[in-house]
Amino acid sequence: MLLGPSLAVSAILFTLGVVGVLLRRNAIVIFMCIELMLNAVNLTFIALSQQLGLDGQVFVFFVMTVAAAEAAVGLAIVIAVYRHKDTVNLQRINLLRG
Amino acid sequence: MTDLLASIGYARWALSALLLIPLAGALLVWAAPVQAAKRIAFAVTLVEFVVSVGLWWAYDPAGPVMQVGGWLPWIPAWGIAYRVGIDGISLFMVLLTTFLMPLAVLGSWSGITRREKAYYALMLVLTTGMIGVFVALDLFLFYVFWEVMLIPMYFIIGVWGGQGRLYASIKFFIYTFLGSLLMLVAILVLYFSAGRAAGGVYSFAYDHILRYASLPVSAQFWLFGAFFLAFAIKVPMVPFHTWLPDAHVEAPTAGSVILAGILLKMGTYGFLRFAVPLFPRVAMSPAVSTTVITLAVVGIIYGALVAMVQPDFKKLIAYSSVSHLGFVVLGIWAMTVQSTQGALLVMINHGISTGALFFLVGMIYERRHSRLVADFGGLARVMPMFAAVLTLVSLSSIGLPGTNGFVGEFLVLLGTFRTHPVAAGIAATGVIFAACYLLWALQRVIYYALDKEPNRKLPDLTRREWGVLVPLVVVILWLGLAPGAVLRRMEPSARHFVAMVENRVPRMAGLTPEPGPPPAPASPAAGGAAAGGRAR
Amino acid sequence: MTPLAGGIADWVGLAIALPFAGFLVNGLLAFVAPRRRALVGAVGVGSVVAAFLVGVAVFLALLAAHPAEPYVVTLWSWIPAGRLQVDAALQVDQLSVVMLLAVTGVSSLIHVFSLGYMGDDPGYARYFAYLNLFVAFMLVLVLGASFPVLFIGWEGVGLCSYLLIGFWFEEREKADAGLKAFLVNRIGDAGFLIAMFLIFKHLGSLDFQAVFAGAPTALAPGGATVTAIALFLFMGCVGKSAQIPLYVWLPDAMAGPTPVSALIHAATMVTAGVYLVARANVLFAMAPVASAVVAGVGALTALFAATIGLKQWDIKKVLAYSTVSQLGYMFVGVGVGAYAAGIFHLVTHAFFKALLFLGAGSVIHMMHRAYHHTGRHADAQDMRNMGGLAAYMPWTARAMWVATLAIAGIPPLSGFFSKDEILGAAFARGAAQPFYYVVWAFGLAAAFLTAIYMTRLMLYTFHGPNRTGEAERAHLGEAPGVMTWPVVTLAALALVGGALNLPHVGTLEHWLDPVTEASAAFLPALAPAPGVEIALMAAAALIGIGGIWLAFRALHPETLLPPERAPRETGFARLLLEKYRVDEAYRAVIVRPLVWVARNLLWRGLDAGVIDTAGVNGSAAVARGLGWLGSRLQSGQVTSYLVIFVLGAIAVLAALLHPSLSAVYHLWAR
Amino acid sequence: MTLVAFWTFAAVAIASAVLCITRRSPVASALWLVNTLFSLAAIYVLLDAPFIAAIQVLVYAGAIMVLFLFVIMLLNLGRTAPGDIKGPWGRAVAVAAGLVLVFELVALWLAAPPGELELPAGTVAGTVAARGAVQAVARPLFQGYLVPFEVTSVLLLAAIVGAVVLAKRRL
Repeated sequence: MLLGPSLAVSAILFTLGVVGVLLRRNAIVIFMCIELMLNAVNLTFIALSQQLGLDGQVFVFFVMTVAAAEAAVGLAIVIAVYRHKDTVNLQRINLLRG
Repeated sequence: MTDLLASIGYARWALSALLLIPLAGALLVWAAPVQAAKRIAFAVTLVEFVVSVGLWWAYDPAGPVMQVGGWLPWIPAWGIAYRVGIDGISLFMVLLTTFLMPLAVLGSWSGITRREKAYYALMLVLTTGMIGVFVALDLFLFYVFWEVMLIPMYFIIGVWGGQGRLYASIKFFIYTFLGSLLMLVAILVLYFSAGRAAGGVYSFAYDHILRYASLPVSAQFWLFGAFFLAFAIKVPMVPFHTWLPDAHVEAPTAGSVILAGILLKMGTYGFLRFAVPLFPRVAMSPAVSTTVITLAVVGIIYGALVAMVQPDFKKLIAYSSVSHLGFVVLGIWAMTVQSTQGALLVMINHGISTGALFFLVGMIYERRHSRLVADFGGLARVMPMFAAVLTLVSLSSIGLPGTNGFVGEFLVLLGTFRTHPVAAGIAATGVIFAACYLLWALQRVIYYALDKEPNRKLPDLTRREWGVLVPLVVVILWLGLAPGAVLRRMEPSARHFVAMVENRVPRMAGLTPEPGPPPAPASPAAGGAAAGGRAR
Repeated sequence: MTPLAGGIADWVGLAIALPFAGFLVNGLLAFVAPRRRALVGAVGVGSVVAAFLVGVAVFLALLAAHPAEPYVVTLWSWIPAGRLQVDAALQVDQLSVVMLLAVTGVSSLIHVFSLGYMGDDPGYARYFAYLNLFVAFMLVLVLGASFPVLFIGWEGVGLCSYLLIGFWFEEREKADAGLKAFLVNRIGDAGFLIAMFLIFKHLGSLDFQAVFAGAPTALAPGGATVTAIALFLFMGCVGKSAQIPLYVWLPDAMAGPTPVSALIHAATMVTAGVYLVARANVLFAMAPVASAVVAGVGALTALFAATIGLKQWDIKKVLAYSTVSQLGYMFVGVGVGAYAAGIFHLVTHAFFKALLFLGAGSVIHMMHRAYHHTGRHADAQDMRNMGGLAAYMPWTARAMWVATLAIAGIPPLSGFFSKDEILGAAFARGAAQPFYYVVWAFGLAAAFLTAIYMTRLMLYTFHGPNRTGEAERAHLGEAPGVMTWPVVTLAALALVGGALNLPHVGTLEHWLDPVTEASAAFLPALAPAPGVEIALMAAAALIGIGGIWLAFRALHPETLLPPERAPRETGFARLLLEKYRVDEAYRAVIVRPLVWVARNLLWRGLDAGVIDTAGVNGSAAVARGLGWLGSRLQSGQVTSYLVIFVLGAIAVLAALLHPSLSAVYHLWAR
Repeated sequence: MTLVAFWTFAAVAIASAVLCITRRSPVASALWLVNTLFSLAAIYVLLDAPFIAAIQVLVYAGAIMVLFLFVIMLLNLGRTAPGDIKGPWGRAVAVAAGLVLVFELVALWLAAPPGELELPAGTVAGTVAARGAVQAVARPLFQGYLVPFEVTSVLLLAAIVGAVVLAKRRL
């Protein structure tokens, strides 16, 4: 069946997302990498829902909703920050400094 | 009097009333207009005092150990209950509290000008907390009151204090809290140990834990250490004392009075009620006892010497507290009836005398806005009555015979000499240093030429200030000349304390190699432990 | 029942209550009506005279009964604590009544004198309040029936002494002198306390009767315990009675008003130590080593203080060192076991030393008044400003000559008999223990010096040319009657006081027999051979006469210069003038180092430095440092947060997967 | 056949993801991500989740990614920004973390085989076939998960409000 391969692919995609997050400084790209990770997890859900029931698909549905909300708010933040700092390079933005 | 009290069922409700009246008063203060706050607070504390006076007669020295009880279930699942009661030790601590509180409120009338409602409400809550500590016979309840009393004091110092109040209040809080958290852990260990030993009857009742808690001596050592640290910080014993000078200096007058008069006594009360009776074998083991006695003697001398060189009068009195409380600890660990009674008396005396000293310093501070000894001089010329009272109170503090200070220190040293002659001998030199620091300061404040301009116009004591001082002076002389009535009420409890420890420490009993059976509580553990009392 | 029960002796407490009431009334008047001088004076003097009358009545009752046992009046239970039961009780016996009479009698005279001396002082009411309080405490001291009650009086008189020395508290030295007196006394008091603890530990009581009755059986004579008790008691006496090494407060105590010096620092309070030794004679007799220490310290002090007295210019300082010296004599007396002789000298000394002080007070008063009139600021107490005063103050001069001869030991004045008895007893003890010959020799030497310095004082003050000043001379004159009469009365007492205890009559000695008989068992018989006795008396008298003669020969009041023109002393004379620099040595060796240690080592070093800075604030600083490190992580760089976050997630996953991870590792390793 | 299709799409997805995280231009990254998402949608179909696949294409690849591109364009970030990709240290950390993570995930994959709750093969496919792609998901969604579903609407509302507040210059 496809469960094992799906999980393997999911793992690779997730790792790529993580590597992307670590590799990039552009806020938007990092965002996209997060989306990538979410999708990797979605794939796991879907793959396992074949074995465990449709609840997994419902979860994916929710994940997508959250992802959409997150993207909306996150990108709004990026815009707001860009207005102040003229950059989306996270190393030049330290609003969170303690 | 006894009949009258019996006819109104005094013993049944007295302690609970003492705990509830200030809380109700605090609400009242909160609800009333600002102008009435101090009057209401004063009235409430007076009522509180009047109610508490009945304890003097209600407590029967010939009766069971714990009397005038009260019991209500609180969290039965964990064996926590509202258990209260008094013996000859807590009786006087409660009376001291209720006696000092009206004076503290009265003494704050002109000194406190900001947020009066909150101040007086906190004072009343503090009263409940302090009385609760002294009457609680349930370790959990005790811990709760212990913390309850900490918080109002923290605010009183932190909000109404002097320049460095934030530093002082946080230091006070953290110091005390550090100790009390360790104590909480120790209480829990005792609770589980006693519960297991009692066959699954888990209870925080003092009697229950006293009877059943059985741990190897090595474990007891650590638990004792936790209790000891909590109380030693509160006392405070050298070297845990450095919060005290700061807290005293920064606290408002009434805060200092309560701090010195009552809060410090909780440390020594804790020794008497918990640390020593619960772990007698550790507390009286040669190593621990030698250490504690050494610390006490060091505290006596050290506190006096450091007090001697303080430029700030309040700080001087604060260090003198370290010295005085050293006598109390010495008296407790000397483990004789005289020294224990003496320790109790010193606790009372210190509350009265040092309280009065803080009031007096507060009075000149209000007039002159300085506490530095060097800023005064020649006050006897402009404020002769103030000078007279200050002299009398100072003499009581240095233990002049005929005042209260002497009887307490004399008994402590006399009793201590029987068991620890060297310690008593060194401590006796403390009376020299006491005279040094206090009279020297007194000298510089009220004697010498009146050569500082701002001092020339200082008004003498007002009627309200007389109202604060006269009761204190009366008690100073009463306890100095005829302390018999007080001593007789203390004696059974002091005797019981010594016997309880000696019976359980093989070294001291001498005849029985094994520790004798602990005094058996007459009442079942979970039940009305307070009302029952133990056979003596 | 003793025959005293139900009589006046039951009311002996009145002797204390009356002056105490006087204190309360005068204390109140000091605040509310300080100008009512007549009322103040009446209350102040009246209460003490009334106490004296009570004393006389009690004495008569005791004379009639002469019981063998002390009569104890228990007022109330003071400190009941287990085995310790201390009552507020007063003891009427032969010794306490002697003291009662001496104290109230001399006090009455001095109170009367004070009416004049303090007449225009603004603190009149306060002064009499203190003085009455002193009398009350002194009577508690002598009447107390147990050590703690005695101790109330003991510290109480110290308190009054403190208050009265610093009576003119606006002058810094005077206030400081009071404090010094109190503190030095406290050192001795600590010893007294320890003695009480020892007594209670070994005898289980602190009541005189129980202790003295129990001591001979409960304690080993000459043993360490009884020796320690006696020595610690003596430590208290050393402080209170100004013996080496704690005598330093007494000369400074002259800062107080002169009647105070007369009453407290000459006649009564400072003799309390002698009284205590006499009271505890059983204990001291049982401890020969301690007794030898008492006698030795006494003899040393007697000689040492006398040498200082030789070179003082302040009239009161001379008398102060003379007092220290005479107190040394009394300790020699009680130290050699001649308790009655010690008490005898105490009483005669009270007469003539009170007289000397009051006379000096009159002189100072008049000198002061003279300077006050002309507005000149000169030292009214410096003998170099006096001279030839006998012409202006004849009665005072005559009375003081009586006292001088008495203190110098010229027969048949009171001092001769009391001093001779002490020296005779010391000599007699020397037969068994040669150490006491040394004591005797010291005493003799001191007697010689006493005669010299007292004659010097008289010569410089009353004879030769007057050096007060031209303008001031017109204002000199005899003191008012209220001051002169007490002086003359005392002179009469000093003249005939020796009759109290004439050799071989020994009235006082027999009177005190019930008090001292318990100690007799532990002491060797003291009677010297009759021939030796006569020789000793002659020697003592000759020494005194010789001293006076030498002083007349060697001193020339006419060549004396006023202080501002006087040449500086050199050599040994300077050392004497500067009192052997003992005060300076104490300050350098004890006071300064103690304050330095307290301030720099303990407070700033240990307290503020180690505990607060390193301990308390140190731990706070560690917490803050950790927080700072944490805040460094909080760089505000989202990318670094992300790195940390991911690494954390990986670590958490690793922790969760720990077993599986090792499985995978083994898989690969294979 | 299914397997071949799966691996094909999987390869495309992984390759696109690698390109997504390595392209310097954000626009390129976004487009490669879209490619990954499409491939995943195809894999979803193979895994009997046609409805989710459709949503994936519509919402993710369609809406969300368009939003990303829109923002990139809006902020004019299309040009390659210098310093977007970290230096050697950053890369080393990223690669190391990635390797460790892969290792861990492999371990997870190997160590935790699916439990006994497995449905017989084809059950989900059967349900989808019987009820239709939409109803198969709608039934649990509107029955068991009704409350979370409704709460999601609140979340979306909050997101809308938040986005407006944040992005608008002046309210």
